[in-house]
Amino acid sequence: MSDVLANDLITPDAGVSPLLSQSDVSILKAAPIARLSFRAREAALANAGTAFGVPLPTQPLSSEIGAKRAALWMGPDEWTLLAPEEDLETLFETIETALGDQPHALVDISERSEAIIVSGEKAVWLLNTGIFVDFSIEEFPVGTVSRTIFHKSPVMIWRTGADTFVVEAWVSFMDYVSGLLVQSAQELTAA
Amino acid sequence: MKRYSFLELAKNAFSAHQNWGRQWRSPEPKAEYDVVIVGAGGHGLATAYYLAKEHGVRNVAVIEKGWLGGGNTGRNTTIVRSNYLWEESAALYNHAIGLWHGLSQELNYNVMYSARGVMMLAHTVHDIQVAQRHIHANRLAGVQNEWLTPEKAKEYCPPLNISKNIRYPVMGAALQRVGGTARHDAVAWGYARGADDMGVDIIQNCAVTGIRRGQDGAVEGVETSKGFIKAKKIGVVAAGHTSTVMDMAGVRMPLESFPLQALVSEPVKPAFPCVVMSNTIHAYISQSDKGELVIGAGTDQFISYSQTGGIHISNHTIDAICELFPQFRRMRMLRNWGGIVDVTPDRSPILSKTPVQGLYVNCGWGTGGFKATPGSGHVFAHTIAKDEPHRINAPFTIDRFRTGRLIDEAAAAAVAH
Amino acid sequence: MLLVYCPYCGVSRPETEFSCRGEAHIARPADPAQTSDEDWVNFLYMRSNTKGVYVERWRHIHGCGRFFNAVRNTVSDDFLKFYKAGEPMPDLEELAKEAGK
Amino acid sequence: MSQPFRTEKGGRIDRSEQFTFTFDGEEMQGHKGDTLASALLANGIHLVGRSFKYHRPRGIVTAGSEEPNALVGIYRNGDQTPNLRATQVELYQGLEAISQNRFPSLGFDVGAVNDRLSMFFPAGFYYKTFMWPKSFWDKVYEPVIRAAAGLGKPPKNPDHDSYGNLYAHCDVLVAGSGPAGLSAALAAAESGAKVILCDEQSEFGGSLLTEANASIDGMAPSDWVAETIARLGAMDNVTLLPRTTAFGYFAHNYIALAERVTEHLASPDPKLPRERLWQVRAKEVVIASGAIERPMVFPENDRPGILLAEAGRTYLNRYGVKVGHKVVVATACDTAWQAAFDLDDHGVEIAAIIEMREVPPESLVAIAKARGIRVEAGCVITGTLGRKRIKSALLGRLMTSGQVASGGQVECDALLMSGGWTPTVSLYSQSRGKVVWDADSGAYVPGKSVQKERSVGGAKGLYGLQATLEDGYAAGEEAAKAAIGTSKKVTYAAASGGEAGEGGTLGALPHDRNASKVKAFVDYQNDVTAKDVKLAVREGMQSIEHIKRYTTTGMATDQGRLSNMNALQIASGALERPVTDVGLTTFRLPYTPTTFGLFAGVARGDFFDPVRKTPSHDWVVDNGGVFEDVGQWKRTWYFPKSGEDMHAAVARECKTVRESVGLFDASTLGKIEVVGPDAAEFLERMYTNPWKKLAPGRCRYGLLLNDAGFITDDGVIGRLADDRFHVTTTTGGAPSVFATMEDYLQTEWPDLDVWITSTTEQYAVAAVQGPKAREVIAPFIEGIDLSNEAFPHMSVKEATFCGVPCRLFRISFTGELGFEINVPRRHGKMMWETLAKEIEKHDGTSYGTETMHVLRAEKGYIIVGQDTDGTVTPQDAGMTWAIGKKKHDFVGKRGLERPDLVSENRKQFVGLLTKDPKVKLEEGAQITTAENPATGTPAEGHVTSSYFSPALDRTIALAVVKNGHALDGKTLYVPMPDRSISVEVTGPVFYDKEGARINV
Repeated sequence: MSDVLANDLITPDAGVSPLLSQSDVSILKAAPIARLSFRAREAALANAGTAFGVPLPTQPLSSEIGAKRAALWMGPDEWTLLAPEEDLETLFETIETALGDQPHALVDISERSEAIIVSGEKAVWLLNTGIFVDFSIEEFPVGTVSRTIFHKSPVMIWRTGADTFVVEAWVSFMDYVSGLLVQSAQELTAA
Repeated sequence: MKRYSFLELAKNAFSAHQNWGRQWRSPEPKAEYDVVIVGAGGHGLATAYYLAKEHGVRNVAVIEKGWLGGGNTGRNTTIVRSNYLWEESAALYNHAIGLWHGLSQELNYNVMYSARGVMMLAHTVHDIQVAQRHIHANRLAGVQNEWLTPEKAKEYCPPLNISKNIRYPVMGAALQRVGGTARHDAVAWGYARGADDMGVDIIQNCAVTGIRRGQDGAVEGVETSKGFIKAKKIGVVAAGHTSTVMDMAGVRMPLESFPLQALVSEPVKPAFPCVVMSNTIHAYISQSDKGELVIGAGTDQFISYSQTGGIHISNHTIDAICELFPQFRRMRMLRNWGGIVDVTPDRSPILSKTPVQGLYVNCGWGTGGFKATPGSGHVFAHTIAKDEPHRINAPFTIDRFRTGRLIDEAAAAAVAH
Repeated sequence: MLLVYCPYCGVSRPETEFSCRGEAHIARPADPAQTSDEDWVNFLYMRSNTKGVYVERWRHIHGCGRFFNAVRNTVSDDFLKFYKAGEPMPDLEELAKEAGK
Repeated sequence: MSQPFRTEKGGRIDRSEQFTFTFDGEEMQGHKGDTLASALLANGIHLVGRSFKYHRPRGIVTAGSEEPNALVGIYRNGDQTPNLRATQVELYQGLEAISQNRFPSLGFDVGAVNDRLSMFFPAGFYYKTFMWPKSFWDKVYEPVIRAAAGLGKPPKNPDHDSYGNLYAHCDVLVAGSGPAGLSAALAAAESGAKVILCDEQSEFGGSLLTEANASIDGMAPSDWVAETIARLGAMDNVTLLPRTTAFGYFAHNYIALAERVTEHLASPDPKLPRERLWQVRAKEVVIASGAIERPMVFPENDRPGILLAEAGRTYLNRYGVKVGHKVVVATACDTAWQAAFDLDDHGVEIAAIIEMREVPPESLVAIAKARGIRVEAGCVITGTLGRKRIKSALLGRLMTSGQVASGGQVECDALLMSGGWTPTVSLYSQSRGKVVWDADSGAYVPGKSVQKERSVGGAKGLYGLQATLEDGYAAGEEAAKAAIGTSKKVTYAAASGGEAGEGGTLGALPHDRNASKVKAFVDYQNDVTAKDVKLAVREGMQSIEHIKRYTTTGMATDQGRLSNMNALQIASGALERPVTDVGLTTFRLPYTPTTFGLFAGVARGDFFDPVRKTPSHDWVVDNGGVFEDVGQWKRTWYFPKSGEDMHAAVARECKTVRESVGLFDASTLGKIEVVGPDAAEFLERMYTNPWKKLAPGRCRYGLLLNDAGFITDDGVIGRLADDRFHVTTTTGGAPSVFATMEDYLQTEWPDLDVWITSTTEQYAVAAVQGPKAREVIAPFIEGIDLSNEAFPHMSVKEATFCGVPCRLFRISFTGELGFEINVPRRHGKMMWETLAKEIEKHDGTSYGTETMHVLRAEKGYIIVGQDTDGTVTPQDAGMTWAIGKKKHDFVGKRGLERPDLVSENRKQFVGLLTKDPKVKLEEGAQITTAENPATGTPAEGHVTSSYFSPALDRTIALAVVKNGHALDGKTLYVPMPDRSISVEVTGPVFYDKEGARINV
């Protein structure tokens, strides 16, 4: 399901060659996407979900996905809404209109971060070179999304498949994050 | 007390060292003392020593929950320097430096004060501004401190990496040549021996469980695990445990006690000639007489009395050390330990009378109390003996937090731009 | 590295995902203008710094961003309870007793 | 013959593979599977090092990580590692080792003179002397002491190797793979738990690899190990980590492991890390660290050739090496007898078994008798002879009186000793458990579990193969049960042989020698003798911590694992108090010395800390810009044209901005979007300024204090809509301002309907400043009438830049007409390049932070963190205008009313002009009223900013000065080392005081 999503919404950036391409793990830069930060109290959730196209998940660390849409739980009053970048403006308007006077905050954060797709049977191993989260499938099932720390950089991890993760970082941290991942993967090719 | 000397050592050698006397006694507490000092760390023992030596107050007990010198005195990285920013601080720490210089002779105990120089690195334009401000302020205050270019810094400390290609290149350094290191245990032992010789009772393995106050609110003595001990004056010098002890007298303190870690490497032949500190990348390092690299790490983010800390703190310290001294990457950590440091909001100590008559407190030294030991004890003894602060510690009151007259040593490290 | 439970995320994570913000339940006086210097310094700086069971504020700064409170034994560093911001302070003696069992 | 001490057969070494290595330059041979120690012993070499203080010749004592003597330096590929234990260094082809702490050579060491003079160097001698003359300490004594101390030579060159890191979680971590560890791992793994099994040695099996005289399920112990490891290895839920030391046990069951990845390889693939740090969060831990044998403290117990009995057995059975041809076994416990028997099996002559106990077990005596081995019961060793290798041992017969009678001399070339066993409680102790004294075994054993761990087998003082296996199985099941809720009973293996031994001794042994002359070592490496411990007690040291620190016993690189129990017993005797009253020093991490590089990991070079770059970065690099580090950001400092130094570049940049136009990258400034119906109310409470009446489309400078009343940050805030503000912060302050806002919002005012979102990286920001700024941006901006009337100073509006949506601010930090364009970050590069090209047409310039600083200083604008330092109030800064007078409260308002913040004599923000316009003050320089103040004169203030101002063609400075606002026109002094500079106090605004240039 979520693997489908990765192909649907999070797609490799066509113009960019893979950052890492090994038999057991690869890192691809994801294409730009619209990201909206949505903050509100509970009362506004239903309307927001309807306007967005998928309900906003209330289960911590979970995500809801629909056609070209994903809503990621970031906190008890915070969601990141993902959509194709061409939908940004209409989506913004639609949600604002739907909520009317209901208190909320909708902020465009599309460009704040970049995403890479880390996948392959060694993806978990590679992420664990810098992230202390337990990525066993029981503890971190497909669809789980969480902010955390990668070495010295804040990141967001979203598991879209058993061996596929979307890793987001603020743009100025991405060189650090992807650079270290690529470096750490080198030993996998050692004799 | 038999004085120590080469001759004495030789003499004892021929009697197979069978005749050395005790360095201090282990007395049972008397019913009453003129002054009770709570805490037999360096500061507490120095206070007792100077009470006896300079103020003739010899009926003094130093009460220690564990063993003397077993707290931060025996757990710190032994750095001595006085190049603090504010006049008040510089005066206090420089007072200590003055005493450090003759301390071995004063105590007839070699505390191995080694003026190897303390170099504080600057990695950014802002660091340079801060360092220069310190140097100028220190010069006016009569405190030695000088600016070094990266090349000069490397000359002074050859292992230093001054390549422009590291993440935070060294842009220069402030050097205090009179700064250095001393042997921490010897400081506690030297003061203990000196104080004991003048009649001070050092009572170890004796926990203070209460502070008794009379009708008028003034202190009457301390409850301890060895019974009640009467005293009209109580000096609390309990470092990380100050809040706990002061709470017994009903005084709330502006303190938080954090775990502070330090570590040493395995000993190697001389590899490091001075002390280097870097506030920006959080590291400080020196080499002990024994050959161990002595490295100070940071504090954990939460208060704790566990005397342990997280590995991430060591990781961050060692990565900084290895960045500045990449040849030490193959050195190995021999021992890692933690102390409990009591930190005030302005990162300056409190050496003060308290709202309670007869109760005095010496605390809040944070991560840097060792260097002040002689000066701290000296002015605190004055404060207790005269019931008024010495000129030097007069600004270091508790009340400054109410009035806002802080001595903010952390402030100058404020972020820029 | 302590293991901290976030009552909002429902997971335990290492402490570096969090920021510890000191003693809890020290509220900013409701009307600062009417607050004495003594009470203001109590709010600003005076802390229990308890050796033993202590209540402190944590923020899941690299997670959901929420502030919450934790009861911790500052001698063992064991957490006794986590609860959301705004909830009342639990009975510390009771918690200490339970933990001692 | 090569390797004269190699057995004919046996051992786990691969005899088909021979390696050549060098020790102190001498070539020797060993086999695959050897350690450096076993290979040296095979070559008959015992003397491998010199002791710390007396430089006594020392040999290999152990076969494990607790080795105190055999510390060597290893060289490879230009990298040098000091102090490695030869007992842990795995042999590879070409290994290059050198001995340490000797000059000029191991055989002849001038430092050994210390040994002759040792009577002058008792414990703590340096505290008692080297004090006269005073000046000699720094110049003479200390350098000599330092040169004599230390062990190996420090590495000289930057390390070539890399280090890895891995975080892991498991249900059960088993540390140690002897019988207890293996069975625990097996039971836990078969129960379904996720298991990590680690062992510091190259092979799993621990003592089972040494055990030749037992069987498990009918197999040789080593075969059982192989089978068990194969079973574990086939399970998905098991991770096997050989060469991996569990070195740190932290709070909340967080365990650090050090895996040595390449150290044993002759030519490792450079892609591999040398070592890897594993940080494991384990639900349950099984500590199976075993026990180590205790040396006996008898005179001259430190000669090369004297080893622990079990080490002798390990070298024999595991490595196929005989420690000697004629061996004395000295013991106080049963287990060492087996060493004698095993050696005897390999044809080594056992000169005697010297048994301290009057009546050793009959069964052992019978075996010895059958083998024809001489047994001396009720005897101890009272001394040894032989300088660089033991030649003979002196015997002493224990008398009922407690005296010792001479028992003659036994020739030997090696002596194996055993004082009994000490459980390895390091990890347990690190877990903050308190050990308890077990009088029966004379050892400290783990007490109550504090964390989720259990010690098994030897680590808790339980011995005997069958018992240990059973203990391990039970612990493995129990740990699995605790971790995952279920466990499966596994079939226990049945062992025969390997029985637990009785006996043991603690402390110094009695002897008939002159106590004041002989040395019986307690701590080998640090040269601490029984005499030293007694001396410390005599001098009043009562706590074991004092004794340890005074004598340095237990402070060597084995952290007292070998020496602590003997030292404790000696101290206990001297103090005439039971051992339990003397205390025990705490075992601290690391369990064994651990490489710095392992802790530092990948954090080196650009990965030491993230390098944060703005979208203009590449352009700046291409155009020769110079960067400065501001926090993690790289900001452009200045743009030198060819031949320009910083001063010239900045002067040109400043001039150009004032005369035409400049382009500045402001992307790093923090940006926070404050949205919600209560947005204005929230800002009203946070900032000093009033916000409610600010109209959408307008901006205001905001000043942020802490509740103590001091300035902490500032920035321009634009109102985009009734419920939406765009807040900017300083670069360095961005995270803390955001955190502070969240703090107040969530915990003090949770009722407010407002949310904050960081947009720092959402936008790239270009500041276009200067008289021609409007002309520069006009061609690209659509949707805004840029005229002064329609879009005046302090306006904000959404528009497009080259068709890209943007937020345009009309603001100025230079005092010139200025705009700041915020575009979505991805378009930042395009924006920068477009504007850079455009400003060229107007003879403009790009400028960096230095010019920004000069221009703002000319206008008297503060920089928080430079002109303020956390002690400055708005009044001090001359910014009372920024305080909303009618506001009942804001963060900091109450703090500002505190006595000292309203007192006289506060330092206030002013301008300074040097009397000589060419003289530039130094930033940080102190200000006094006296021209030549006496040392110790309090300063009136200090220079916070100082520049050459091209606009004024002179220097200018900003400062904080006591009562400065009242000193306008007065003369003050800035005393410097070589002269005193006189300055005139002015207002802080130097340029365009009426502010006309902004409003054009």
